[in-house]
Amino acid sequence: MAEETRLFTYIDAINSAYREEMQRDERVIMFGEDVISMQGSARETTGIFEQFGPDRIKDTPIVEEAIVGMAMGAGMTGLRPIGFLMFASLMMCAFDQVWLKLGCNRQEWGYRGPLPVVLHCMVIGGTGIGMDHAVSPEALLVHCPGLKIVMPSTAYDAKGLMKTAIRDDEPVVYFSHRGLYFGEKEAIPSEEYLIPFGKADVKREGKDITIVSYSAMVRKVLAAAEELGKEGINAEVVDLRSLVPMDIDTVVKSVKKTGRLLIVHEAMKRGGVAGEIVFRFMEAAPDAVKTMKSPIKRLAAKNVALIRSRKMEPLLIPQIQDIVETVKGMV
Amino acid sequence: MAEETRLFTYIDAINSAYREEMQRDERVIMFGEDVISMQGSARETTGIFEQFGPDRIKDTPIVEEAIVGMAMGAGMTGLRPIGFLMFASLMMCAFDQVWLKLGCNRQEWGYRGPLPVVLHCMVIGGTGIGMDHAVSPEALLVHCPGLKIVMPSTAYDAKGLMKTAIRDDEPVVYFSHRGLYFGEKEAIPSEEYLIPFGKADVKREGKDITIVSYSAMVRKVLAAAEELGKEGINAEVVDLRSLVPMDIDTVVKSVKKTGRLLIVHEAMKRGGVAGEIVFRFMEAAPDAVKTMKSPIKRLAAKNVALIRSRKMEPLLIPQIQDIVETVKGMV
Amino acid sequence: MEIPKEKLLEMYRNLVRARILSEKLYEVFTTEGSMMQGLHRGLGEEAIPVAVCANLKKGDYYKPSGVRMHPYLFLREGFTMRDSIASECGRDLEKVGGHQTYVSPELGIIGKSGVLGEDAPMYVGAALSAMVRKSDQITIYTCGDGTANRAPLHESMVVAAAWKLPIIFMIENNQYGMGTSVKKSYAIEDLSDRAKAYGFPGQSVDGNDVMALYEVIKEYTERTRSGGGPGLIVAETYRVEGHMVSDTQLYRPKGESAEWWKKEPLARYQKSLMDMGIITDKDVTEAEKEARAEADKAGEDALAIPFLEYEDYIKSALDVL
Amino acid sequence: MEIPKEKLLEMYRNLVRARILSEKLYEVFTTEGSMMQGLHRGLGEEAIPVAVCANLKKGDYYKPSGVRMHPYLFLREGFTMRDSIASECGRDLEKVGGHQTYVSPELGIIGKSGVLGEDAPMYVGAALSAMVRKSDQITIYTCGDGTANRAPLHESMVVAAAWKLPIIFMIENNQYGMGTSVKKSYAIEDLSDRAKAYGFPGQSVDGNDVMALYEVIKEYTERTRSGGGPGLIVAETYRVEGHMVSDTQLYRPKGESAEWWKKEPLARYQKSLMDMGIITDKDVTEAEKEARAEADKAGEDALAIPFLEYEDYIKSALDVL
Ligand SMILES: Cc1ncc(C[n+]2csc(CCOP(=O)(O)OP(=O)(O)O)c2C)c(N)n1
Ligand SMILES: Cc1ncc(C[n+]2csc(CCOP(=O)(O)OP(=O)(O)O)c2C)c(N)n1
Ligand SMILES: [Mg+2]
Ligand SMILES: [Mg+2]
Repeated sequence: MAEETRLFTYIDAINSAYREEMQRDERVIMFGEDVISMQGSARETTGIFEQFGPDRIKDTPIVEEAIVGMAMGAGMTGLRPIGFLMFASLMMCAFDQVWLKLGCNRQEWGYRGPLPVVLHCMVIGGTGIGMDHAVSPEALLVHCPGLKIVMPSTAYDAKGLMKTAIRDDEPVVYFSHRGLYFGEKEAIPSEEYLIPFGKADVKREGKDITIVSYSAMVRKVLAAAEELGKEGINAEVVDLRSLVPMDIDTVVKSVKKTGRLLIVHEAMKRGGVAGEIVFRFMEAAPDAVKTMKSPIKRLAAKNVALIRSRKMEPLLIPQIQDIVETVKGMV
Repeated sequence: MAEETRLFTYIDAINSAYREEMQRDERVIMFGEDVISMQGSARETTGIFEQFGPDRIKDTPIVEEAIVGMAMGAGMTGLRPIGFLMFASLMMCAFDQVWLKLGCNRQEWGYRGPLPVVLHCMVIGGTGIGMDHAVSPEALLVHCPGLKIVMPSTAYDAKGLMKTAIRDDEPVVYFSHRGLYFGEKEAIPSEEYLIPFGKADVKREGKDITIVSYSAMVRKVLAAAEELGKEGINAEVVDLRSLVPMDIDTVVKSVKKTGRLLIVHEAMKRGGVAGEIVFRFMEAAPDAVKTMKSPIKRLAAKNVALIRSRKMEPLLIPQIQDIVETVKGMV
Repeated sequence: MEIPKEKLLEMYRNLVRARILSEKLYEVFTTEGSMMQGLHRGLGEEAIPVAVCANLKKGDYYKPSGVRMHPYLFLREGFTMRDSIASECGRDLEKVGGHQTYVSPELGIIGKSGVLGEDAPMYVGAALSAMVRKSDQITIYTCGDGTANRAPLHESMVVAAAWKLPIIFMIENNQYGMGTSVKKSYAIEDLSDRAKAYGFPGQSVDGNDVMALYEVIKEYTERTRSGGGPGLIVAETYRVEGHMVSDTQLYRPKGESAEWWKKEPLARYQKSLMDMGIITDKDVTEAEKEARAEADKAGEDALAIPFLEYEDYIKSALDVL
Repeated sequence: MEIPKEKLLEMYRNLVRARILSEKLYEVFTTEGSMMQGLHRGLGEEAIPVAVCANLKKGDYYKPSGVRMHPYLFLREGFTMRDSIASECGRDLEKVGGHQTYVSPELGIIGKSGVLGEDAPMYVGAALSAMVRKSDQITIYTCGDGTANRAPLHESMVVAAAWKLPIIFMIENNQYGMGTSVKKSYAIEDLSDRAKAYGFPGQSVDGNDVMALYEVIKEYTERTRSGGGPGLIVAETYRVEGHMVSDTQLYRPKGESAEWWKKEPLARYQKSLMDMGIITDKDVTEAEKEARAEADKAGEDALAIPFLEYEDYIKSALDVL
């Protein structure tokens, strides 16, 4: 299907990155809960078992700590594992494994060898499933020394960044977003391509305000920008794509042009990534704040838990209209 | 000993808060690894078993997840438990329990009843014990919706804040710092006192720069301030004492006076609490940045894991001299 | 053991009510605007909560198995079918003083975790609390076969055993965790062997046989209540439907589900009671009619409950900033 | 089983070397400027790594018990006493291309976690990797009795059992986890009962008896290497010293330690070998002399190793910003 038309949904794109890389390098293996029996959380792994067989993909029991730890151990002993966690929230059950083992121990031990591990987790805010499933935990990992954090917003980016992640010799946490999985199809090059980490992408050019975002929020920001455009406000939208490493130069360049900065993320406001972005911005351009046309702002989920309610949960996360109004308050 | 002279070390102060509150309210119980057999990590629980007996204090097996989860369950069913984790890093093994259960579930479920749980953990950066033990994870918890976070820097504060924590009907994470445990003794009132959360304390007045910090770093900042004082630079030192709730007003007031802001913490720089502090500051005083005498700065641990080395680890964490130099670069 | 006739009848009525709730939940799920958060129902597994509730005293703590068994809490004193439906639909649930998930320590439920198994240590804490308070409350914590492999279950059993806490762990073995068969996730045949690792008694029982379940649970709860410490009961049953509505169930051998459905608890129990001369056709019709009426009313009442208002939630969630 | 004479002699020499390292570590710890990070030593528990190493092949993965047994890795091919001392003192350790903790996948060690037990899943991953790579490498993961209660051990055993991975879990039961006696943290007498929960073989053995240990480990490693899946060995020993130097040991019954010291492995093994006519007094004196010389040289060499330079660490740690 996807193969013929070269039109890919976000999830097609990830699946195709998986396959290309597993084809290319037989050391790439993957495991997680129901990756065979149910093709992952939402068909991420469709066809992998059929194509690569039981040595290369495995269903685990429900053991998140073991999934992450095994990926680390297999990564140190000659393989290039992809550990799959259905929900990003499940990382909380394996947090020592993710944060202290995968993230810190290599540095703490002084080990210089490769640690080619990808953790792929799905974020799923906005469907009413509640904090236990829907938390978007990237801020916690940005504070970890040795992890790269990737959060794509389009099918094109999703594929190119996943391929880069699998080829990286250091641990990468890759967050896909359920809200993007089955969105509009995108044309994707039929030739192989990779997208490097640490290169933000200007998803829309504008002159009145810079809106920095990543993952599913980029889509909302773009929709808001369209609406604002109709009212003559021209927003520039910077998609960070990877949070570690973070491309602050692109942000600085954009803000120097627009004179305004709004940061938007789905995760809770207090202690969220916006704080790091703004500090990086001020460190990179210490004088810029003095000449800005309006105070820097952030828009993020309310400082409460996402409630398990289809009615309430979406209200807690920034929506297109919130972005529009915040921007209007700034220009 | 302490009782007679009314001179308390930091750890005496915590121990005395424990005892007073356990005396006052028989629903207060505590458990953790070796809290009886070895009196905690470093004598936090001395004498508690002798005074209150086996129903009120219990040694657990090595089961961090269970310690936190049990505290939550006991807290919902009529008791007021203190769960003791030897090292703050051990929270990583119980992270779902701390973050999603204790922090989020109450809100997620809509449960309105009391959840009077104190988690007491020791931070121990700077001794060369490495990231696996010495991580200071407060930034991770500040991003959690339903937890209060307390990090005292003096014996006086340690006692008053612990008593408040034990009487609070919501979950509180209390981080003591090993580097302060056996420091100089302080005179502490013999009458009972409590210190409310969300009230920063100006530990030193000054007019040239505001240095915001908390926990053990406050001591280093004060030492640096003394040194700077000799060179005619007068630093005001704001000790936040609790990070959630955070008293940003005191910070704003101070910065409005000094025109400069430096934030210092022991935890790693990237994604650390400084980002939240600065954003709160800008939200509370949006125009202040324009008139500041120098760009806002942060000083924190290097963006690498603390290495298990008595020689190297201290170099990765801000030292008095680093603070002095950073301030000199700002004024 | 001779089970008193009133107990048998009580369980019968409850099993009918539980089954009819299973059906009702599907109806509600497919009702436009119900806002039900997914449908993972316990069709065919209802005998387990029925037999547990028949052994509980007021104040005991009980958590049914994680994903699909929560609604059957209405079988306990203080709860209603309406609460169950309202909870599944995210409606304002006065039981928790606000909304949503059953939480009511006085009524013996202290919440459930969406991250499966993470609620086990909480229930161990409730058991500890009962012991410290010198109350005779016991705790029954249930999880699925898939969840039973998880870390917090282990640590929970470790402490419960070490401290001889008044808690019974139950595994509802419905043979699958999502698409993964127990045969793949365990190298043991009898899941109650897990108890041997901790040093408390363990036993497997036919989870579709109300009377067998009742007897084992009675034995275990009595021992635990009189200071005998923890136990593990494994109830063997079967998830006759997919994990959730969208589940294509390709992982499942053809016919397996139909084979198991022949052993579903309601028909079997009904037949036993008839053979024993305890109920008649008329009783059956009546029980069903009553339960149906109860469920219909419960559905209507539940969907009439307003959602929590946004501002109320924010306020009540105590936004500390 | 008849243990070949060379094996017996190899283990004897290694046990002497291990014991002398135990002593050396104390010396180094009390040497000004050594910068040793605490002292948790394995005095009296040395038979376990000796018997394990006598059964390992090159390339096998092996992690000795968590807190105190890491230095005895020098018994493996590719490592030296100097490495052990250097590692404990945070010196630049070329084995890991930089400093500090033994990590060298080619030599069969992939690190250890300061958060006890969290390294178990990694070693399961190494076992998985060997299986996927169709290598005959096996893995032996050891932890203490205290650590064995932790969550990651459980999940590790769950997967290892489900996938029949080539890994042997060992519990070094030295009767205490810090100040907490196994009698308080377990409700089972024989810790090898844990294996029953997972469905692989388990066995306890006198951990101060080199020959008994050797035989059990041989049986288990052979089964595992030939595709028999995981196993659990519990080695019963005793922590004769405090958990660390500052430990007041008030939790410990008076005389308990002295009683156990009578059973310490070296004197026992020496006597057995003498009774068997395999060694003489002269062999003993020589083995001790040689080991002492090795340890002294190792100590000097280790402390002569420079610390990693700050800039090198920062650079090598790949500060991504
Ligand atoms: C810790 C965790 N891992 C994975 C999931 C996703 N998940 C939801 S239900 C389920 C299967 C649970 O199986 P089981 O415990 O047997 O319960 P059952 O669905 O059979 O009632 C899984 C894996 C989750 N919610 N929590
Ligand atoms: C997860 C975790 N909990 C607690 C500690 C603190 N701690 C260090 S050693 C120790 C005791 C370990 O006992 P055991 O596993 O029996 O090993 P032994 O010291 O007896 O060799 C504890 C509790 C830790 N390092 N990690
Ligand atoms: Mg199941
Ligand atoms: Mg021990």
